[in-house]
Amino acid sequence: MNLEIAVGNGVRAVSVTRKGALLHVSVDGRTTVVDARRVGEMELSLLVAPDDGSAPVRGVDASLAAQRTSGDFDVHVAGRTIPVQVRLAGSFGRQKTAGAAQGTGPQRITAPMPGKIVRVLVKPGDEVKARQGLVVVEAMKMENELRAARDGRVRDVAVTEGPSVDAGALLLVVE
Amino acid sequence: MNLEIAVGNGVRAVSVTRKGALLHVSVDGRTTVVDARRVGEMELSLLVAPDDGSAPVRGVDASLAAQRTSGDFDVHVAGRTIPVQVRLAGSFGRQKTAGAAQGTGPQRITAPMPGKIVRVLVKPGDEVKARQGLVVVEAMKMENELRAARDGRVRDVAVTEGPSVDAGALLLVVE
Amino acid sequence: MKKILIANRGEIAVRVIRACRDMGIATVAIYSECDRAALHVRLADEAWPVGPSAPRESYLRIDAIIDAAKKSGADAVHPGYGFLAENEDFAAACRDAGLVFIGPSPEAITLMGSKTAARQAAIKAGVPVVPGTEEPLSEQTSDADVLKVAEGIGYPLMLKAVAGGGGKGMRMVSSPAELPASLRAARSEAQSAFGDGAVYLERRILAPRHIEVQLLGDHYGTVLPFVERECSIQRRHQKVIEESPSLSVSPELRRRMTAAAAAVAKTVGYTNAGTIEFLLDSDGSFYFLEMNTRLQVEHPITEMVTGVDLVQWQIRIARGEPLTLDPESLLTPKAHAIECRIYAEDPETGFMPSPGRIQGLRVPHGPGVRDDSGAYEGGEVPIFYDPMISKLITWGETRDHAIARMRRALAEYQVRGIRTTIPFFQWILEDEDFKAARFDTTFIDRKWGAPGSSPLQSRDPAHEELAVIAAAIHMFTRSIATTVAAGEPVSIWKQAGRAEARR
Amino acid sequence: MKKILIANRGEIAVRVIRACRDMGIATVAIYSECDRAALHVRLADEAWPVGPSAPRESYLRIDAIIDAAKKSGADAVHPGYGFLAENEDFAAACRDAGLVFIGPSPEAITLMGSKTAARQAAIKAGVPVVPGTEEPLSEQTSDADVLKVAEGIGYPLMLKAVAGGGGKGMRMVSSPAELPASLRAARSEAQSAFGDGAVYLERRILAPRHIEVQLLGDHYGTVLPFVERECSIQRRHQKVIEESPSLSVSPELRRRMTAAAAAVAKTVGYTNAGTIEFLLDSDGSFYFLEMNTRLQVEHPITEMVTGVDLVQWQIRIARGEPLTLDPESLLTPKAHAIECRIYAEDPETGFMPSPGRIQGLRVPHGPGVRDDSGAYEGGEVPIFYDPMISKLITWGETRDHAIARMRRALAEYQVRGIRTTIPFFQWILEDEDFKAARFDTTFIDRKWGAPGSSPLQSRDPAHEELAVIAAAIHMFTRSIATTVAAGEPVSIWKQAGRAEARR
Repeated sequence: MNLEIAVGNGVRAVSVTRKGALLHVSVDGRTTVVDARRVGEMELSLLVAPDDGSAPVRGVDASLAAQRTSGDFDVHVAGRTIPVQVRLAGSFGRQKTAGAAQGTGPQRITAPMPGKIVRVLVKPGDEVKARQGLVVVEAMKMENELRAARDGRVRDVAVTEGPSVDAGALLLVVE
Repeated sequence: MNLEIAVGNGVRAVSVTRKGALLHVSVDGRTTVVDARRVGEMELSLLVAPDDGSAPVRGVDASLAAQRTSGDFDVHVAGRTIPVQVRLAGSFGRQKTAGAAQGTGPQRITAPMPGKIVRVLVKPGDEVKARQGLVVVEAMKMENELRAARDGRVRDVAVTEGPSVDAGALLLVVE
Repeated sequence: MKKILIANRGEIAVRVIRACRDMGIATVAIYSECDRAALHVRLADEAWPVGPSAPRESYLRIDAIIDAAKKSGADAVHPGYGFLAENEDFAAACRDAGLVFIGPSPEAITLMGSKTAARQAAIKAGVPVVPGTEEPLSEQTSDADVLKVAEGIGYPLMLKAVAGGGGKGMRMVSSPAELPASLRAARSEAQSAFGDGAVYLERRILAPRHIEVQLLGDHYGTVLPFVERECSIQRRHQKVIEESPSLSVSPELRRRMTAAAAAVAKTVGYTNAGTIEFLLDSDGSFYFLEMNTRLQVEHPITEMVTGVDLVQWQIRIARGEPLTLDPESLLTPKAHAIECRIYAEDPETGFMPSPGRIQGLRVPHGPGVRDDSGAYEGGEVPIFYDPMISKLITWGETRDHAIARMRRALAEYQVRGIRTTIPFFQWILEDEDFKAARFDTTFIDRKWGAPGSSPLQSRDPAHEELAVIAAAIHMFTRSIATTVAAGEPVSIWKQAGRAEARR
Repeated sequence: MKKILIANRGEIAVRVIRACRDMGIATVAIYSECDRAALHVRLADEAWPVGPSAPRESYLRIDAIIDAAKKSGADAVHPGYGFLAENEDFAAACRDAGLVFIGPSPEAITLMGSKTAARQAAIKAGVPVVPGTEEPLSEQTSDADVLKVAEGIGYPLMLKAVAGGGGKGMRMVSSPAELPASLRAARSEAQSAFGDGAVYLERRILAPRHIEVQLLGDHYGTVLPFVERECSIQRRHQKVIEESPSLSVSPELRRRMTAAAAAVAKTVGYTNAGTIEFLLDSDGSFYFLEMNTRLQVEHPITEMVTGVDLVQWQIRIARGEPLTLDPESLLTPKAHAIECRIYAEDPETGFMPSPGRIQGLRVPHGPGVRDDSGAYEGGEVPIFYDPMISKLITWGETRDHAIARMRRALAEYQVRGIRTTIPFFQWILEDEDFKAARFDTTFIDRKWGAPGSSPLQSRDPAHEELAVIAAAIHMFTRSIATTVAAGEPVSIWKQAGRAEARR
């Protein structure tokens, strides 16, 4: 099985093959031997072989949480939470290589959670700087300011102050 | 939906109907109004209306564990574990009415867990008293004596000392 | 007292239910629409609906809650913290309805609930206060008048809601130019959170520690203070880590601070549980900040180092029992306890709230670990309420030991499906200054860096590789193949999954 | 000490892993075939296979374990309890392989492992022992010779395995007629459990309490005793509930018993953790019973009332640290702790083992509750090992408080899919004699009644009705209809389920 998995700022080419009781997982050409057991619907107990090629004994308790987009997971591993995006090989195409997360296209600012739009801080045509506040959403008793990821100019503002929006709703676009 | 549910030494005739947001559960003709929410694959949060007919407010956190036989459950409720057997109405027939658990037919002594037969204490033809030891099975570091439920005579002995048996294996029959 | 209604939700409602159960007292939960399946509803003996999900329509509805208490036959009400816990009208409504309010008198709430009146009480008790305005500045006070008052205090200063709490309606103001905007924001936040837009001004103590003293007062004039709590680790003026005792408080200072706290409480005839908050300056002088007239979020660390069940004592005091605790032992901490408040917020994205369904939950266990939680696997974290889902508390023979256990417990803790502040705590607990207890209330602001950035974003490549391996194996071995985002369901993918499932 | 191999499984392996992690020490688990996905494997930094599921082929394989320790680069071994914990060959093999054995010396294990030699050591230390045979009776000793020895001691008497422990190879004998059969049974059990069929005889103390004293000894001659544990609640000579302190031990008696325990340990130059077991007669006299040369199952109650992490101290002692604990505080219990051993056994069917998959698990939480467990939701309880799946410990300001919390915690505890002894504990904890601490080691036998019967069988009809309602609603609302046992899949049933699922 050949996959592409986005993690951090890069995309890894990954393949998994079974050899006897073990799995061989190749990540960007480097192979790791794993003794894997499923211990729950979304939980795996992995024993990973060290680089020296000896037996798989390094314990890695891993579990996954499915995100909204199919194939996207938060992986809980070694006490950390690491978001990954899993696709079949070839799906990401060229645009998502190292550093691509910062992108260059228009920024679509969406509501990260359901909430109420309490303030819209910009209007179409405004020049904005990276990290400048754009819109304030109230949820869970707190006001949360959504900011621009990079410099740009506000193109569309899709919301007004007052109404509530669902998670994922498009709020505005900066280009 | 009409069911028969065996609990303790009796069988209850049960029906469930939905009325708006609530369920009406009739047990042997007595109806209880319940606000039910499924909070897990096998977990329910129930709010039960008291006998006086007022609102369903009595909290009952219930969860079930499926047993080997389909329709058989251990119900965990109010800090207790209560085994029940659920069948469609009419399935139990007449033989399983109050007190029927004590039965009168032959006693089929089966292994309650996988284990090793360490001693067979009776042979075919032996007269046995209620609670007399019949066979000793070793599992989980302990020797466990299986006993007769009532007086009777040993008919068949299906095992010998030494070998291991699976859970549910027939060990002997007392009639 | 046979049946207690808990006028709250979440972990604190669960905490109170457990205390009641330990005492053989029946419990009545209340719930809003979205909380029908919440843990406090599941664990209580009874649960009564009080309205729609918005707090104003349910957990803040005094009439609906009193009605539920009466109908359920409860004889007392525990308010928890937040919501109506410091609302004198609610305390009075309980009293009027013949219900015991498990907390101080409405009069004490009114008095200490006004930040400015509370300052007067502290001054009367001979306890120093931070220099600032003696009278509230109402919403009608003009910007010009506020600027004038501010000038007398000097910059930087703190702008605070008179009815404030939990960091809401609070702003630091560095210069006159900032004042109007901050004033507007603080008033609006205070109005929306407490229904009262009045504010006051205080001199800002630079780099202070936030130290507080838990108190219990009975109905016979006894007020007992407890060993202090150190609550300087704050973000947006909200406590995120608390510990007890404080490494910056010597036994001698402890004696003076706890005596001062008890003096303030006695001045106002305080009963039940309450907490006096102080600012501790770097020169060792301390100032009365405010009193919280309720159980505090961080009460468990005090329980861990003194062995006293504070919620049980709240109930015992409310039913008229005298305080029989040994005052000396309350001031003698047994080793060290620390608490992390686990929030449903994503530290990677500026602590954006992360409500939703908890798909999986692994709670840490073992010696010295306590988890006070309102969450369960499969449960929802609603968007309507405070995003704190649990409090993780560890106890250790020393502070280092308590911190080590906390790090271990955080590594065991998994909340899957939503993001939480667990990584944020892991980051703090590895900080050398934190480990050495070298911090003040500005710690997070200084350490976390500019808004929008996050020290967590520099990932460990080894962990990323493990995450990639785990995700790949999950896809390879899962039995039920699902559609991938790349497009249509891919049959080869499904077949691979099915072939694995048959193995 | 940088990496420790834990030569055990289940809850105690998990307990040791947590202690190591709290100390920044890496952990190596070992596992048998059926334990590949066990919790201790999941939590350890490394996990090495040591053989098939039967203990003799894995957890008792000294060679395989030493091999794993060497290959993993571990520098020390913690044996837990059970398996090889009291095996002098294992301790010696560790030493020979250059591994620190976290426990006493092989010589101390050998000496105190022989019940008869241990009795001699106690006598030498001036501590009274129960009258009985001074020399072991080997498997070759004839029934006639054993009967002769028995006559000298008098009936009733206790027949015990020299290498015994955990109630195995132990029989009460009331008359000469019973002796041959009991002898045969005890020898066979001892042979199978310990590989040694030798036994000895002891006078039976009627209605004694089982009181034990935890000790720590360092390598510099310091031996410190801890406040006693009360372990009289036993079934089949196995402890099921323990508490600390004992209500039957006055401060004066505590001083004498703990001094006696320390004297025995000093006589044999004992190091690391160990426990001296005593029988306490109703007249207040006490007798040395045996020494357990390892960590005890019930060590957490001592940790709860003294604040000392015993496993950490085992490791610290093993790496050469001197005992710096305050001896006085170890003898001064902080309130009260109680432990229930949760077994995968069905109390309704004569405590028949109940292995299998844990379909669902709800662990109790909140103040004063600790759960030391090797179980997880979805995990298997194998048939090969001891059926104890967890230890539930509660702490309270008083004994009553600790018991109340235990009752609450047991009610919260759900282990679904297998049967456990939780209902058994609920029954004991409601007993008036238990609540008043009026009991001795015969308590369960007297109270539980005749074999085959069970006081639990008298069900509460109200709970049965709730169970029926819950089951009916489950069937009505579940989304995936399944075949019912009554015969073929019933389409109307499925349709009802599907209709509900769409709601």
